[in-house]
Amino acid sequence: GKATSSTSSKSSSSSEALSGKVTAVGSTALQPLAAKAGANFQAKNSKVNLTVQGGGSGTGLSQVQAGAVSIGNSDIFAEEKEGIKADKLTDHKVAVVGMAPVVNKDAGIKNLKMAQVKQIFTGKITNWKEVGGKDQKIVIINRAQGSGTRATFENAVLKGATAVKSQEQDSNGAVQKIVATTPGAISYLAFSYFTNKLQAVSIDNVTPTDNNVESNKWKIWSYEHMYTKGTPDKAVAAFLKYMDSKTVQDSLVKDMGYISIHDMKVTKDAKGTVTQN
Amino acid sequence: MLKQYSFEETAVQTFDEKTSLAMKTENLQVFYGANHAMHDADLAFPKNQITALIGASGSGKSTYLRSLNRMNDGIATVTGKIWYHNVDINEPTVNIYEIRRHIGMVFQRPNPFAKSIRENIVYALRANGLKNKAELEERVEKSLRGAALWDEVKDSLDKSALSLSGGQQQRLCIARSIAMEPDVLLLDEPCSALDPISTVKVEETLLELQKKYSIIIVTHNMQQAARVSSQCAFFHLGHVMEYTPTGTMFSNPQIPVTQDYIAGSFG
Amino acid sequence: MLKQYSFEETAVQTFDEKTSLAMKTENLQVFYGANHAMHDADLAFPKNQITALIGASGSGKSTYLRSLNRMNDGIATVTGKIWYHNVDINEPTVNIYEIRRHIGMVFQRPNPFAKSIRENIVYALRANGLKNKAELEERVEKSLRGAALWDEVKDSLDKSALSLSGGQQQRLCIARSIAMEPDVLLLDEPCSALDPISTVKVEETLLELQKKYSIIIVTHNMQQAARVSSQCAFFHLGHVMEYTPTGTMFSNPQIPVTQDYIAGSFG
Amino acid sequence: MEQTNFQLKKQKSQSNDWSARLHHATRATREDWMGKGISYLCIGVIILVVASMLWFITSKGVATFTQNHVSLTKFLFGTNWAPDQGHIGALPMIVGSFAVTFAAAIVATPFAVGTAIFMTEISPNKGRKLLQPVIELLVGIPSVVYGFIGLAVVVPFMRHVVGGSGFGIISATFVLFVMVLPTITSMTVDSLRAVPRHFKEASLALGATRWQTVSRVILRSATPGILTAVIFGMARAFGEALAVQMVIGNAAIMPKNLISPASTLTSQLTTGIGDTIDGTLPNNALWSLALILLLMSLFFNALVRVIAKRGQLKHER
Amino acid sequence: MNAKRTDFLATVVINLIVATVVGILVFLLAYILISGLPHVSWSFLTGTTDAFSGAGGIGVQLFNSFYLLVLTMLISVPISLGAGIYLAEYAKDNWRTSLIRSAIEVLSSLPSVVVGLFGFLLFVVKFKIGFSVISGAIALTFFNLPLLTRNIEESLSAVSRSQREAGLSLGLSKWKTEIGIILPVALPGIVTGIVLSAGRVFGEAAALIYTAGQSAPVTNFGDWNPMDPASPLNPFRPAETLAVHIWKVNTEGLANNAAQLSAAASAVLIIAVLLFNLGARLLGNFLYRRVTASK
Ligand SMILES: Nc1ncnc2c1ncn2[C@@H]1O[C@H](COP(=O)(O)OP(=O)(O)OP(=O)(O)O)[C@@H](O)[C@H]1O
Ligand SMILES: Nc1ncnc2c1ncn2[C@@H]1O[C@H](COP(=O)(O)OP(=O)(O)OP(=O)(O)O)[C@@H](O)[C@H]1O
Ligand SMILES: [Mg+2]
Ligand SMILES: [Mg+2]
Repeated sequence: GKATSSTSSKSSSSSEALSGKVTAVGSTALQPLAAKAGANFQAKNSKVNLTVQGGGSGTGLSQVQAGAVSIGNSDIFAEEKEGIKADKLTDHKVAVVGMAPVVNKDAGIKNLKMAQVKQIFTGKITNWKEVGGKDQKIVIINRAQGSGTRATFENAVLKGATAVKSQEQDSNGAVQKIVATTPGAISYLAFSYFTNKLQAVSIDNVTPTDNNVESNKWKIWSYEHMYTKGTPDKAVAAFLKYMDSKTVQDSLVKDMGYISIHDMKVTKDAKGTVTQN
Repeated sequence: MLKQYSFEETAVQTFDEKTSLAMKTENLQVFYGANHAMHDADLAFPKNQITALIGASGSGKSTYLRSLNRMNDGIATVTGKIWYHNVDINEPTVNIYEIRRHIGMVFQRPNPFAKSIRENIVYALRANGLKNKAELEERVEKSLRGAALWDEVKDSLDKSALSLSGGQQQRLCIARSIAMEPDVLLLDEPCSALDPISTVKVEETLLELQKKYSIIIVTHNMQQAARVSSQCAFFHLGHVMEYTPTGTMFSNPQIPVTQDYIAGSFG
Repeated sequence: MLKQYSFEETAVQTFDEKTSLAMKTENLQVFYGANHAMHDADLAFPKNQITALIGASGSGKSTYLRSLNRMNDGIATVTGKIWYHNVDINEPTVNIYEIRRHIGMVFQRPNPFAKSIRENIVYALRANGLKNKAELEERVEKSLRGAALWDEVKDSLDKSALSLSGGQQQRLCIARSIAMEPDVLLLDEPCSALDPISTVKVEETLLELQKKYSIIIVTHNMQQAARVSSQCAFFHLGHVMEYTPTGTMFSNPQIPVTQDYIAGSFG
Repeated sequence: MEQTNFQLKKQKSQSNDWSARLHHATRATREDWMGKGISYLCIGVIILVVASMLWFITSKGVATFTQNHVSLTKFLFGTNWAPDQGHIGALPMIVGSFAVTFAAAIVATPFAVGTAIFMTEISPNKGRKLLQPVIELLVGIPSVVYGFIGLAVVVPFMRHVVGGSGFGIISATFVLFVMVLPTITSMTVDSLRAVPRHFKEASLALGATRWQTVSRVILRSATPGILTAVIFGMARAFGEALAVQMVIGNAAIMPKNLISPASTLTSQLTTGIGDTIDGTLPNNALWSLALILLLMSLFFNALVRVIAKRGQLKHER
Repeated sequence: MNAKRTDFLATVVINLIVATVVGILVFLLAYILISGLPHVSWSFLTGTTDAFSGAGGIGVQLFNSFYLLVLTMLISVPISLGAGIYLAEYAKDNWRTSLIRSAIEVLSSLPSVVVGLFGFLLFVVKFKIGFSVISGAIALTFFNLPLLTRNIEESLSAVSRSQREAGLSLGLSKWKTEIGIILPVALPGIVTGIVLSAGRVFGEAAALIYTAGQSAPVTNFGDWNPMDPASPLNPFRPAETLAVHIWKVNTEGLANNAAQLSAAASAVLIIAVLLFNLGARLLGNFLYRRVTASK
C-alpha cells in the first residue's frame, strides 16, 4: 500500500458546500476515535452524512475492498490480511496504539525479558516462579485469532513462533476484566485499557509509555489505518484530512489514549521494518 | 342376542308429481376416507313441512344432513345427486356459498358468534352486501321474532350473544339462519344441549317456521320427532331403512328394525 | 309449558333390617363451590343387586356416584354420611386409597391405560404390592373371564389395550376393576359410548357380575335400566325423587315427575 | 322465487334461472380467491426465507471443502483450530457444544419435570397463579442478561469453588441450565396437561396413590412430550451464543475436564466472524461451523418428529 | 404403608425442586434489580452514550430497541397472520403441509447467531444496506416469524370448529369467516403471543450485533422525517439496541464504571421485559373479557 502522508494540517474552510455520504466500518479499536472525530466533523459539515461502525478489521477491509463502504478501518496493514489485495487500497494512518503485556497483580511481576514473554506465550514457561514471581500457575488469555491486537503482539513478541492454545477473548473489555480478576492471568492490552486493577509489565526494563513508543524503544505498537479504494470523493477526502489535522491529532487522539501520528519519530512498514524519520 | 337386520328390507316412501319438493337426494353416498358412512340414500323432502331424521348414534344422520348444504366439502367424499330447484348441487362447479345461503343450517351445540346479538344476525347479511341500516334493523327484528326470541332480547341487542342461555343461543342461531331468508333449514339435534323449557320453545318455533320454510331436523328424541315432524326417516348403520309419515312410523312401523327401535328393545 | 314439580313430593324406599346392604348414604349433599349440585340423598344399596340411577342430563347422577368412592375429593365439597361396612367413609381420616380398592369405578368413556391388555390389569395389583407372577397371571385370566372378555383377547394379552374396540375396552375397564376384587362396582353410563352389540355384551357381563358384586350403575337409557336393574333411583335437578323396584318404576311410577319422565313427555 | 333476495344487481336479472344463480361466482367466491392468494403469499415468503437461508449457509459452509480442499475428516476430527495457519480441526468446538448441551439438559430435566408435576398434579392452583408467571419470566430474560449474571456471579463462584479461571464448561452448563429450564418446563407442563383426565381417574379409582399415578401412568403417557421438551431445550442450548460466549472462556482446545475453558460452535462463530475476510479460509471455516449448527437444528427437528410419530403409533396400536 | 411413604417422599422432593426453581428466579431478579436500579436515573435513561468509553446514558439505545421492535412487528405480524391462516384454514393434511411445517420448525430452531450472520451476509454485505435498523428488523423478523406463525395458528385452531361451521353455513367465504369471526375470538391469544415475542425481540442481541450494528450515532430527535440521515426514524442508520449495548459494555467497555452501567442497563431491560409480560397477561385477559363477555 502507498502510505500517503498528508501535509496540509489546516481543515479547509471551503467546507460549507461539502455534502455526501461517508461510511467508515471496521476495527473496533479504532471505532471510538473515529466515531468521536466523526461527530465533531459532522457538527461542522451538517450536510455530510457520516456513520462509523464496528464489525472488526476483517469486515472493514473486505467491505472497503468490495466498495461497500468508503473507509475501511483496520488495526493491521492490509498486506497482512489474507484475501485482501492491498495494492488496490490506499492507506491512511490516523493514530498509533501501543500495547503491553498485562498480568494479574497477585503474580508479583513488574518486569519481564522479551524472551520470557515469548516463552510464556508459547507455553515454555508455565509458572510465575520461573520468572521470579509467586509459585502460581500462569493462565494465558489470548485475543481471538485474526484480531489486530493479537497480530501486532505476535509480530513483535513471538516473531513467527506459534502461541500455545489457550482461552481467547474477542474484546479488550473482556480481557481487562478477566486479567484483573483471575489469579495468575496474563494477557496484553492497548495502553488505553490499562487500569489500576491490573499490572502493566515492562519489557527489558523499558516501561510501556507513549514516549517509548514514539522512539520505538517500546517495540509493541501498531498503526490504526483508514483504508480507501480508488479516489476518495470530496467528503471522504475532507474527513481523512480532518483526521490528520492538528485538532484531531493533538487533542482528540491523545485524550483518548492513542498516540498521535505526528509525534512518531519512526515509521514501520507492513513487513515490520522500522526506519527513523 | 343382537339381531342382524337385512339392509335389503326397507320401506322408503316416494312422493307423487303433485307434491312440491324442497329438495331430493338420489343415490347419495358418503365416504370418510375408506369408511363408507352413508349408503345410497334416496329421500325427498316436501316443501313447508318438517321432516325428521332419527336413528341410533353413529347411524349417519348428521353425515347425511351435512351433505345437503355441502358442509361435508373437504371432510368427506359425497357422491350421488342432490336436487334443489332442478339443479344438482352436488356438482363441483356449483357455488357452495350461494347454496348455503339458500339452505341454512343450525347445529347441535348452539354456536353464536362471539359478538353482540345484533351483530350475530347482521354480520352475514352485511357480508352479502346488504348495507342499508334501516333494512338491517328490520331484518334483525323480523328474524328474532321468527325465532321467538325478540321479546326476550329486544332491550339488549348489544349484549354479547354468549351471555344468553343455551336455549336462547340456539334460537339466536335459528334467527341468524332465517335472517338470510333461506328456502330450507337443516337442524342437527338442535335441542340436545338444551333444558326441557328451552326445548319446548324451540319446538314451537319450528312448528311456526314450517309455514315459510322447509325444515329437515335430526333428533335423538323420538318424542320430539313425534311432536313436530310430518314424516320421519329412520337411519341404521348408514342406511335409510324406513321413510314414512310420522304417524305411521310410530304407530305402525313397517319393518322389523324400525319396530324394534321404536319399541326401545333395539339390540 | 314446563311443569314445575315439587321437590317435597318424593317416593324413596328404605330396606328392612333383613336386607343386607352394600352401602348407604345419609343426607349426602354435594357442592361445586357455590353450586349445590346434590341435595340430601338418602339411598341404600342392597348387596349383590344392580341398582340403576336414572334422570335427565345434569340431574346429579354422576355427582352422586363419584362421591361414593371419594372421587370428588378436591373437586367438590361432600357433606353427609356414606356408610360402608358400618364405617362412615366420608370422613377425612379414612384412607381413600383403600376405599377405592374396595369400591371400584368404571367410567363413561372407556379409559384403558396406553399399555398392554395384561398391564392394564396387572398395573394396580402390582401397585398394591402383589408381585407373585403366577398369581398375577391367574388374576388376569379370572378378571377377564369375569368381564366376558377372556375368549376374545386371550391370544393377544400383550397387544395395546387401545387396539381393542370400544366395547372391548369398556369390558377391559370392568375387568381391571374387578381384578382388585372390590365389593362394590360403580359404573357411570358405561355403555353410552358403545354400539348396540357391545352394549348387550356389557349388560350380560353385569348381570353375571351381580352374583359376586354389588353394582350401582348410572344410565341415560331407560331400556337399559329396565333390562338390568333390580331397583332404580330417579334423579331430578339434584334431588332423588323416586327410588323403587325397577318394575314398579317403569310400570307404575309413584309421583308425577317420574310418571312424566318415564312417559317421555317430560317438560 | 317469491322471496326477495338481496344479491348483487347482476344476479337479480337472472334470479329465475336457478342453475345460473347457483353457479355464478359471487362476492364470497372472490373473497376466497383473495384470501387464498394472501395466505399462500405469506407462507411463500416464509418458505423462501427458509430456503434461501439453507442455501446460503450450506453454500458458504461447504466452500471450506470444495474451494479450500480441507478434508471433511480433518475438519470433523481434527483438534487443531488455527484457521490463520490453515489448521481447521473443529472437534474441540463440536465437543464443547455437545458437552454443555448435554450437561445442561441432564441437570435441567429433573428440575423441569419436577416443577411441571407440581404445576399440574400437586398444586394446579399455585401452578397457574405463581409458577406459570415465574416460568414465563425466566423465558423472557434476555440471554445477554444471563451472560452478564454468569460473568458477574457464576464465574467468580466457580473460580472460588473449583479453582482455575472460573471460565469453562461448568459455568456455561450452569448458565444454560437456567436458560433452558423454563423451555423444558413449560413444554413438559403442556404435555402433562394433555394426558387425558380419564387416565388419571382410572388409576385413582383403582386405589393407586398420587405418586404411583404420576410416575406410572401420567409420566409414562407423557413421555414423548417430555422427550420433545428436552430436545427443544437442547436445541436452544446448542444454539445459544452470547451467554455461553461470555462464560465459557473461548479456548479452542479439547476440553480436558469440566472446569477447563472450552469453546462452542457459537462462541467461536461470534468471536471470529468480524475479523475474517469474506471468501478466505478462516471465514469459510467459520461458516462451516454455522453449517454444523444448521445441521444440528435440522437433526433436533427430525428427532422431535420421530418421537412424535412413535408416540402417536403407541396410542393408535 | 409403603406406597403412602413413597408418595409423601416424592411430594417432598418435588416441593424442594420447585422451591429451588422459584429461588433461582427470585435471585436472578433481585440480583439484577438490586445491582442495577440504584444506577438508573432519568439522565441515564435519556442521556447519550459516550462513543469512546461506553459510559453515559442509554437514551438512544432505548429508542433504538423500541423502534426496531415496532419495525420488526410491522413486518412480521402481517406475514405470520397470513401464514397462520394458511396453516389453520387452507393447509390440507398432506406431505406438502408437513414439509412447510418442518420448514417453520427449522427456522424456529435455528440459533439466532446463524440468523444474524445470514442477515449480515445478505443485507449488510450483499445488498449493501450496511448495518442498519432495517437489516436488524429483517433479521429479527426471520426469527420471529416461526414463533408468531405457530402462535397464530394455534390460537386460530383453538377456536371451536362450530364457530367456523356457523360462518360457513351462512354462506360466508372461508376468508371472511376466518377474518371476521375466528380472528376476533382468537385475538386475545394472538395478542398475548405477539407481546411475549416482543419481549424476546427486545432482549435479542446475537442476531443484531452484525445486522443493526454496534454503534448508536447520536440522532437528531427534532427531525422526524424518515428520509433524513440524521432522523431517528431513518431505517438505514446503524442502531445499537439496549441488549447489544449490555453485551458491548460487558465485553468492550472502557468506562471505569462499566459494571454499574451494564447492571443498570440490564435492570432497565429486565423491567421492560417484565412489563411486556405483564402487558401480555393484562391485554390478553382484557381482550378475552371483551370478546366473550359484554360487548
Ligand atoms: N369427520 C368424520 N371423519 C370420519 N368419520 C366420521 C366423521 N364424522 C362422522 N364419522 C363417522 O360416520 C359415521 C356416521 O356418523 P354421524 O355423525 O353421521 O352419525 P349420527 O347419526 O349423526 O350420530 P349421532 O347421533 O351420534 O350424532 C360414524 O361411524 C362416524 O364415526
Ligand atoms: N366438576 C364440576 N364442577 C362444577 N360443576 C359441576 C362439575 N361436575 C358437574 N357439575 C354440575 O353439577 C350438576 C350435576 O352434574 P352431573 O354431572 O352430576 O349430572 P349427570 O346427572 O351426571 O348428567 P349427565 O347425564 O349429563 O352425565 C350440573 O349442574 C353440572 O353442571
Ligand atoms: Mg350427529
Ligand atoms: Mg354424568
